[in-house]
Parts: sequence; C-alpha cells; structure tokens
Amino acid sequence: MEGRITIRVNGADQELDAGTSVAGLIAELQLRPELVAVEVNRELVARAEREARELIAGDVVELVTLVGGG
Amino acid sequence: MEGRITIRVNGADQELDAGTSVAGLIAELQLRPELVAVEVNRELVARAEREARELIAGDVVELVTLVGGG
Amino acid sequence: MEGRITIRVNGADQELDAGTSVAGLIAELQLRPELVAVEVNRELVARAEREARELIAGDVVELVTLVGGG
Amino acid sequence: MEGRITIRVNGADQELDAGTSVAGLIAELQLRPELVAVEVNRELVARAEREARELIAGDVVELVTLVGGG
Amino acid sequence: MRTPQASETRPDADTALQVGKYTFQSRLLVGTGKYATFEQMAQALDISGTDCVTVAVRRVNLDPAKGESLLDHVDRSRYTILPNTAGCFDAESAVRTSLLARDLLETDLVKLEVLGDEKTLLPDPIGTLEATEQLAAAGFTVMVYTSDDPRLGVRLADAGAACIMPAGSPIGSGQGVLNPNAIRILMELVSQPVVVDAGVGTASDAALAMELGVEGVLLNTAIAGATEPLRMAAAMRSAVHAGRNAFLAGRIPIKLYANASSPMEARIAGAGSGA
Amino acid sequence: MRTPQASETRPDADTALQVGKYTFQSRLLVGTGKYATFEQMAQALDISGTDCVTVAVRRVNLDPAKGESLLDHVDRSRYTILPNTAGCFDAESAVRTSLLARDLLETDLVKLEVLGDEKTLLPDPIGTLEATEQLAAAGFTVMVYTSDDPRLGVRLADAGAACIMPAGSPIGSGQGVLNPNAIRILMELVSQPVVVDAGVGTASDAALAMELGVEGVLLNTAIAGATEPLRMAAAMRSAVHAGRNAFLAGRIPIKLYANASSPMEARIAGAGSGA
Amino acid sequence: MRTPQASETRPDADTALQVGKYTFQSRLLVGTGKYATFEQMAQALDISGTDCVTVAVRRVNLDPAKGESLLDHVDRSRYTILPNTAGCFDAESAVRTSLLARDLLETDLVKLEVLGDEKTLLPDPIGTLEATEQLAAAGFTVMVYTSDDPRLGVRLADAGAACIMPAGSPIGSGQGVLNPNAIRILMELVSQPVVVDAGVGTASDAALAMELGVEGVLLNTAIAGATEPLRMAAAMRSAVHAGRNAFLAGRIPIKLYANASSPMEARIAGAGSGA
Amino acid sequence: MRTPQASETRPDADTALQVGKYTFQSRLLVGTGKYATFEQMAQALDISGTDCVTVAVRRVNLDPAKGESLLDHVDRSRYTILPNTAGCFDAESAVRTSLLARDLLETDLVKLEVLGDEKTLLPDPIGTLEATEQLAAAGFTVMVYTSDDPRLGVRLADAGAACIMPAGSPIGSGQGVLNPNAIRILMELVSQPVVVDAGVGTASDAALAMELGVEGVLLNTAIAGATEPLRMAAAMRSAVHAGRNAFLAGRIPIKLYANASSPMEARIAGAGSGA
Repeated sequence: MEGRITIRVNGADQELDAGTSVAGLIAELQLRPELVAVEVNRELVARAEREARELIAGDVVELVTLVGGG
Repeated sequence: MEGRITIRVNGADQELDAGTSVAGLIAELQLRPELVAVEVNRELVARAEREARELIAGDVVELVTLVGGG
Repeated sequence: MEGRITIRVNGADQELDAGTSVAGLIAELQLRPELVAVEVNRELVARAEREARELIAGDVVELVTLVGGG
Repeated sequence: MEGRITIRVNGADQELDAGTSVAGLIAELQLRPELVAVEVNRELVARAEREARELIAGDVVELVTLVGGG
Repeated sequence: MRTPQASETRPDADTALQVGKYTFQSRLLVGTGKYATFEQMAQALDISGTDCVTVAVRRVNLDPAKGESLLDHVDRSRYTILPNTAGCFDAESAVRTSLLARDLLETDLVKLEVLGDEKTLLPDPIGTLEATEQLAAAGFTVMVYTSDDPRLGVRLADAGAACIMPAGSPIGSGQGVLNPNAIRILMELVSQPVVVDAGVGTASDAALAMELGVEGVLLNTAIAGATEPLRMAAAMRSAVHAGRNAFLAGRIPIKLYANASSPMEARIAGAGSGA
Repeated sequence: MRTPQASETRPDADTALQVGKYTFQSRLLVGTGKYATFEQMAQALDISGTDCVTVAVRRVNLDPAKGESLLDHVDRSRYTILPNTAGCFDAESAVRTSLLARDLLETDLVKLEVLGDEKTLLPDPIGTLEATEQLAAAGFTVMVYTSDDPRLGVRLADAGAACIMPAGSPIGSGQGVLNPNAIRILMELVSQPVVVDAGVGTASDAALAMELGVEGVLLNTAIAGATEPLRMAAAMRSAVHAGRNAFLAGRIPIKLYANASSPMEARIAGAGSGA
Repeated sequence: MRTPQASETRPDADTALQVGKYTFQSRLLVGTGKYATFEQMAQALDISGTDCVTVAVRRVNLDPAKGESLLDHVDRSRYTILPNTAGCFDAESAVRTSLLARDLLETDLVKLEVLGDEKTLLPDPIGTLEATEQLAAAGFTVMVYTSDDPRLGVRLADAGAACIMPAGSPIGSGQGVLNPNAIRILMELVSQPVVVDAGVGTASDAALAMELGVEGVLLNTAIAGATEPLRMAAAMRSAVHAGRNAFLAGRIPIKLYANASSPMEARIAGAGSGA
Repeated sequence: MRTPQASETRPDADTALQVGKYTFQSRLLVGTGKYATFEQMAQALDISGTDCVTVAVRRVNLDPAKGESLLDHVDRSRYTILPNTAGCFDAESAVRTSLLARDLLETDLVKLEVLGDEKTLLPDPIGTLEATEQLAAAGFTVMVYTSDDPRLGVRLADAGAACIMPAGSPIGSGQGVLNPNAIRILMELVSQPVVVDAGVGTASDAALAMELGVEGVLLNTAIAGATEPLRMAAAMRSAVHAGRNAFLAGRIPIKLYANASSPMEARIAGAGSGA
C-alpha cells in the first residue's frame, strides 16, 4: 500500500503512514510523551526534535521509559 | 571520755556518743538519708531499722550510695 | 533351677551358675579379658579382683571396651 | 681531549674513548657481562649486539642487573 | 531460632523488653559511668532513648565538700534504675551489695557481676552461679552478666536468673560480639531474654547484636568514652532500632554473587550480554 | 583518614551529601526495583527517608493494556531521580542509555554501570572507564559503580566521575562490605565522595559501611527483598544514621580486654580483688 | 603472651608437648571415631604423625559375631591412648568411665568431657568442674574439654586439670576457632598447656589455632569426615607444623598497606613515581 | 568451582603448577628481597622447597667495591628465576624492564607489576592491562600482579596473561586474603591459573589461600621479615602443602553445632541424656 512504511520499534515491525514524525509515532502508540525517550538508529532524538524528525522506512526506533531498578 | 565510743565507718575510725543510732550517725555525717544504705558488721540495716539500731563500740559500718557505673 | 542366678549385663538379663566370678563371666562370654573393664553395681571391679569377686543374683554388670571416639 | 666522549650511565656522566662499544663499556666498568643487561637511549641492546654497538657522545645508558625482590 | 514477631500497625512497631515483672520500652540499656559531668550523662541518657540505666554501689564520700548525687540527675519517674555489683569478686560481696542496693532503691532489680580478676574483668562462672542462686532465692530479679558459654547460661537460667547477659567481648574492650554463634546457641537453650552486655564499641556492633535476635543491648563505655558522647548516644539509639527491625524484617539471604535489582528484560538493542 | 566534622547544635547534626551540583539531605540512596507493588515501593521510599532514588531505563511496553508508570509513584519534588545504566555490557550502550535518561528526566545525573557478565553482574573496569570519560565530557554528573579496587577508583576520578561507588560485595549478594580496607584506601586516594553501592544485606552492613567514613550507601534488594520491606526501610534509615554518627562521634579504641565502666575505688569491705 | 622459644639447630626444631608426666612429640592429637574401616583409621593415624590418640569407652558388644577390637589396630608402643568420657552428662558417670578406662588401659590419662545436652554437645561447666576435682584427687592426669570461657579455664586449672582444652567451636561443627581472643586470654591466665579441642574443620583452622600459641590441637571429624581422610591427615600434620612454626618464627606485623619487597632505589630512568 | 583432583598413589600426591610452558613442582613461589644476607636468603629458599624465585631488576652499582651478585647465590639448575617489574609506574617502563630481564636471564617469564602510587603500591589497572597486551604480543609468559577485581582478571586473561596473580591484600601488609569471595569468583571466570601474590603474613594466610583452590602462593616479606626467617620458610612450605591438600581432600561442611565424634550408643548406664 502506497503511503505506508515499515519500521522497527523496540525490536518488532511496525507499519505507519509515510511522513509520520517521531512525535506522531508516540501519539499513535498512545504513549505519554513526557514518559518516554526516543532513539532512531541508535541516535537520541531529543524531546525538542520529535515533531520535526520524520521517520523513514527501515528506521530502527527505541522507545524507552523508566522502570524500577537499583 | 565517758559516753564516747569509737566505731569504723567506711574503713576509718569515727568517734560518736554512746547510744547513737544508725539514723543518728547519718544525720551527724550530714548525709541525705534517702541516698544511703547501711551495713553494720556486714549485715544490712534496713531503712526501717535505722532509728532503732544503736551502734556500739567496735561496730564496722559501711555507708554506701550510688555512683556512675555500667 | 537351683544353682542358677540371673544378673543384668549391659542392660540385658543374663543367667549363670551361682558362684561365678567376674573373671568367669568374662570367660563364659568369650571376651578377651585384656580388652574389657568391669563395673558391678556402678563400682569398678579392678582387674586384680576379677577372680575373687563372686557375682550374686541381681547384680548389675557393665562390661566395657574401647571404641573409636574423638 | 680529543677522542674522548661523555655519555650518561645510570644517571651519571661517564667519559670514555670514542669508539667504545657497549661490550667495551662493560669491560671498562669491570662488570661481569653475563650479569648485566643494557639499554641505550631506552632501547634494549641485546647481548648479541653489544660488541657491534658503538657508543656516541650523549648516549644515555642503563646498565641493570638482578637484585633481591618479591 | 527465635521467631520474629511481625506487626500490623507501624512498620517498625515492636513489643517491649520484659524482664521478670519489669517492662522496658527501649531495648538499649545504658550505664552511667565515666561521663565528664553529670550534665553530660543526663543528656546522653536522654538522647539514647533508654528507660533503664545501670548504676554502681560505692562507699559514701565522707569528705565535707561532698558533691552532688548521681540520683539528683536521674529522673526516676522516667528511668528504671538497675544497680550493679561491679567490683565484687565473690558471691558474698555481690549479695551484700545487692541487699544494700535494694534497700536504697526499693527495687529488687539487680545486675549481677561477680568478676574473676581485675586485669580482664571477666566474670567468674562459679561465684556468679552461687550469687544467682542466693539472689533469686531472696526474691531478686537477677540480670546476670556472664561469659557467652551457652551451657553456663543454662545453669544461670536454672538457678533463677531473669535475664542472661553474655558479654559480646570483654568489658570496655570495644571488640563487639566476638562469637555470634555462641549467642545464637544460648538463645536456643534458654527461654529467658538474652541481652548483650559489654564489649559493644560502635554502632554496627550494637546493630549486629540485635540482628542475632537478642532482646537488648547494655553498654556504657561506647557512649561515655566516645569523642562526642552525645552524638554516640544518638548513634546507639538508632543502631539498636536498626538491628532490631532488621531482625524482625527478615533479611535477604546471603549468596556468593549476583541478583540483579534492575530487570534484565526489555533492555535497549545493543546492550549486550557480557557472555 | 577523612576527618569527622563535629557540629555545635544538635548532637547528631550533619552536613549534606554533595555530589557535583546535587545535594542530598539523606545519605541513604534507594533503588526502586523488585517491590511487590508501586504502592509498597512508594511507602518504602517514604519510610527510608531517602531523597535520591535510582531507576532503570527500559523499552516501553507497547502492549495495549499498559500499566501505570513508575514516575506516577515517585514525587519528583521530593526525590531526585538517579537513572542507572543497569543491563549495559559495554560503554556505548551505557552512554546511549544515559543520553536517553537525560532527555527523559532533564537531569544530567547518572548512575553508570557497565557490567562484565550476566552471571556475576560485576562491573567491567575498562568499559566503565571509557563510559565515564565520555559521559563526563558530555556534561554528565557521573556516579560510577565499580569494584573496590582503589587504583581503579583513582582512574575513574581522573576520568571525571563525580562520585565513586564501590560495591561492598556483588549486587544482590547481601554479603555486606567484604573488604573494608579497600574502601578505606580508596577514600585516601580520591577527593570525590565515596558511596557504597551494592552488597548491603542488612542494617549492620549499612552501619559498618558508614563507620568507615563513606559519604553514603545505595541499596535496593536489601529492602525490597526483605520479608517485611517497610520495616527494613525503617531499619536502613536508622542504620545509616547510626553508622554516620558513630563515625562522626569518634568511637572508643579496640583493646584485647578490660576497662572497667564502674569505678574500682570505694568498694565495700570484702569485695575482694580477684588476684 | 607466651614467649616463643627459639632453637639453634634445625630451623623448625621444637620442644615436645608436655601434659603432666606425659610427653608427646607431635602437637596434633587425633581421634579414632567415624572412620570407614579400622584400616583407614590406622593409616590416617600413621600419616597424621600423631603420637596421642583418643578413644571412647562403650559397652562390649555381646553379640556372638563380635568384630575386631580397636586396640588390635592401634600400636600402643607408638601411640599414647587417651580415653575420653564422651557421652557422659554428669560428673558421676564421667568419673565411673574414667575409672573403667584406667583399669582397662593402665593409664591415668583421661580426656574429660561432661556434656550439657545431646543437641549441641557443649560441655556443662559445673559437671565438668566437679569431675575435674574428683579425678585430680584420684590421681588422674586430666585433659579437660571446656568452653573457651577463660575464667572457667582458671577454675579447672585450680581444680587440678593438667591440660585445658577449649573448644574452638562446637564438636563436629567445622567452624574453626570462633573466638581467638578468648583463647589468648585463657593462655594468659593459666600456666597449664592449652590445647584446642573441637571445631577444627580444615587445615587453616588448625594453623590459625597454633599461631595463637596454643600447645596443640585435637581433632577427629575434620580428618575422618573429609572426602579423602588420608589426604586430610597429611594436610593436618602440615598445618600444625605450619602454625606452630609461624608462631615460633614471629610473624610480620599487620599494616593497612604497603611495604615494598623490591627496593625502590636504583630503578631505571623513567620508571616513574606514581605520584 | 574448580574440581579437586584426587590421586591414587600417595595420599598427598599432587599435580605440578603449570604456567604456560613452565612447570613448577612447588606451589610456593618466593621472593628474594629484604633478607639480612645472601646466605640467609639461600637457606630460606632451600627450606621453603620452592622452585621459582622472584628477583627485581635494578641499575648496576658502579661503585668500585661492588658486592657479590644475587645470582651467585641462586642455583639456576634448581630454581626458575622469575624477574619482576617492581617499581614501574607505567606500562612503558614495565615493558622496558621486561625486555632487559629477558636479555639477562634468557627467559620469557616475567612477573608484571605496574604500580599506581608509592604509598600503597597497589597496581594500576590500566597500565597493567596495556603492559600485559604488549608483553604477551612480544612472546612473554606474563604472570600478572593485579587487584582482586574479578573482571579485571578477565581483561588480563583476554589480553594474554598466562597467570593471574591477585593481591590477597596490599604488598607487605600481612593482612592475608581480605576478600576470599573475590578470589573464588575470579577462579570461576578465568581458565588461567590463579596465584595469590602479596599480602600473606603468616602460615594460616597461605593455607587459607590454597584452600580456596588457587594454584599457588607467592610471598616474600612474610618470610624475610619474620623474626626467624628460616623457621618461617619451613612454616610456609608446610602451610602451602596443608592448604593444598585440605582443598583436594574435600573438607567437612560447616554447621552451627554438633556432630558427635564418639558414638552416642552403648554408653554405660547412668551416663544420662542431658535432656
């Protein structure tokens, strides 16, 4: 289907509309943006860049949050 | 001198009038009675017996109190 | 049966001829005399007295030897 | 004096004839050759090279041996 | 094993220390010796949170310029006074001292010490046992200072002691509890409360003692002899609380190594395995 | 020797723990892992008195039925959050994790862990040193988990670490501080604060660590893994207070034996000498 | 402190262990219990180098198929036999047992044990003291098993014991010497030889005991219960030799750190200073 | 766990210590520093039973009245000489020293030390690792002195070290093995032989080290600094034999208490039960 791309998110395939930004991905996944941090292709995408950063096919995304740890 | 006797108090000689009671000795030494306990000849003279117990020449008296200890 | 008595040896009943000595008991039990020591009624019967000491009915005998220990 | 050069040996100045080899230095210092090892200018001069290696003015020589250690 | 008793209310709620008919809210018992001043002593007692303080019995000073009394500085409505027989080297003098203390304080509580020699101040087991028998027969509540020999503790318990108080290490040595296993075995063998008396040098010693499951800790020199006695009094109060609650809380088991406290799942790509 | 600093006011007054630009009132740092529930965790943190809590960074759970977030249960106005790099086995992933955490939390504080293997979870000295250099250069305030090797600690300090955090013993092992002398030497060699991280199993371990003069203790499993975590949180709070104040108070010296706490003078006639 | 006695001849020359009128060349005393076979026992005794072996007194087996006797496997011209009173729980039975052993072995040597309970096998101090008095009065050379309570040791010495034998730790527990300081103090207080009896689990335990300055070590389970008893017998022989000679040799003092064993002078240029 | 290897022949038969291509019959390696005279050193080496002795490399004394050489007193047909790089504070000087030693001794064996500072003489982990890499690449058989950090040991093994030699405690400190668990974990993580180097103070320290399962012990000051060095050499020989065989023999387990070594059956009537 035209206009759809496949990326990897946290180790699994994810389809989304071409042109989706990192912020858009977070919204689509219904995540609370203030509770996540994002890497694309092993580079941090800072909070301020999430809107501008457009995802492209084959991008490898890590979406992380905080969990209990010592 | 007639009417005077010598006893031992805490290892030292002490003269006093014949007929002095244990309570009298405590008073004469200006001790606070509630802060001392008394032995005469290695036997306890209990608080209630101090008035009645008359000292005689040669009695060996221990007058003790409480001090810091662990 | 006349001439037989019952004694206790190491906690169990033992019948033997009246007049048997401690040495006789040891022999009857086929024990090596040099490897045992004997008490009768909680008193030691020394090695030198074994021949002379006659057992009587009701005597309580302990026959001991050496075993491994620490 | 012509034909004499100055080098450093174990941190002190040492005069010797120009053209002296490492082996010659060892002999001049009356050292037992089998008990020493030699560096010139922080590079090892191996046992087999001592004859051939000529010292030049300003060379910094370390002559070492074995001592007690743990 | 003494079974820890959990609580429902405050997470650090605890039962009181019961010795015969006497009840102590604090599990820290504090001596009154060796302080620079009575004021310092009183402050240290206050800060320590104790409600049981030990005192010694000594001849009155007959000197005209008599100083104040220790008792002027110890509020008896707040603190139970526990007289000791320190300095006695036989059962007879320890019993005499106990009788004097009882008459003076109107208490039947006594910390019995019968020492063996002046050099080590270690307790004499035989004199201690004799005095325990006599004092128990005379109606005293005997808290008995002893070595950590578990079977001697059983003998003292059988003789009527209300509380067994093994030395962690020699008096004033500051070595802490040298033989925790002896204390553990003692607790298995007697039903009376066990209180570690003597040897505690610093806070971790007191905490470790309490973690063994003993009912209390008695100390004096560790506070009075510290560079800052008042601060050490605060430290000891916390240490007994810490050790007691660690005992009740049920500590984690000891392993040779490694149990991750952060999860090993869901790590980012490339975090590696270290294999 | 780090010199204890006395105080004039409260007997247990203390300075704060300063790590770079961060100030902590409590010297107990507590992890958030392994609790039964977030509620239990929040209660344990509250009771412990800490104001610095460690957290781990992990992939978001994309499952529709997502649970609550840890951050919903940690009041950031009360607690400084210290993200860790637990689970990273090389410098690169540790640096990536740190960058993610900084972006998420808007903090430059990080507890750096670069582990050597999954079995022991012991730190890899080389990866740890590399990551310390990179993070310090990137402006992080690096609190670095390391072995108790004192010269490795010096290397980490030279590389820019703000706080050296030697393991008392392996993570989760509950063995306490296995080598107090290594910690003592480390403190002599570096000027940065030293915090014992990992290995504390019970209250006396924490007290003993603080008595060495370290600036703080970080623990997680000891509380979360106890039978009663809330009670152990109370115990640890007291233990750190106890150990810290015992260090500051200046403990009595250790002797082979005997120093009487009750006076040996003025005893009653017949008390004996034990000679 | 017991003063080490140097020797002129062999570097490891030593005096014999003297207990009353008995002289032992080896300072290792070995029990005969718990071996798989008499042959194994005999080999272990041989390898251990001991010349004093303990045995127990028990009822003869009256069963017709009687086995061999222990004494068939112990060469009395080589080994002094030390009968024990193991299994006795009061003074009376211990004395009876001693009398039986003396009659059987024609020796007045006895290892006195009066135990307190079957669970811990710890000695009963009172029964032990009573039996010591009675046996000493009856002419026995009493080697007495006791706790490590130093003042109890003094009581036993005063009662006529020829050798004081404190447990390092409970019989068969393998915990080694739990309280070295108690043993040290005991040695200061008594003039009789002190031999550590019970608790030794492995070679370093025996070495450490000897390094305290005790005159000997008695053990059984550590050898008989090892996976390879004969090898452990060799290990224990070496361990007692090692510990004894380390004591006599005068060990180096303990420091926090560092004393170079290689010289710091005359290093090559550029070796650096590490400053 | 390293599995002990039993033997069939002599009860204390053992394999040799293998380091790269070098084989040592003795598991005790001895230094040559700090002896009063070369004669004393030679005697101590002889008595110790070692076949591997360490030496240091230093500038020749150019003074006319030159003394004898150490090598005049060490029989190279009997002893393998292990030169060290003691006194080097960076990788470069350690490598230079190793090259000098190899040229002098015609051996590729080296005991690598790269120290961090003169005060503690503790090893610098980074310099040590760099030098290990370079020396291994240059064909040396590297026996590397290191801290007891297990993961640093892995790094050194990966860099080509033939033998990992963790310090039990700082050089010359005589504190023994301060962290046995670190040594145990190191042995699990590397396949190279582990030899404890530094810190051994007395015989029981050496025995205890060997009981952990390490392949050998290297020491110097403990012998040379003893009041009687020759006697201590004998003690150390025995201690290593004792500890090694105790390890191989398989020690008894440790229990809280009590396992009778004499049978509890067939006791005489009235022996009691202690119940």
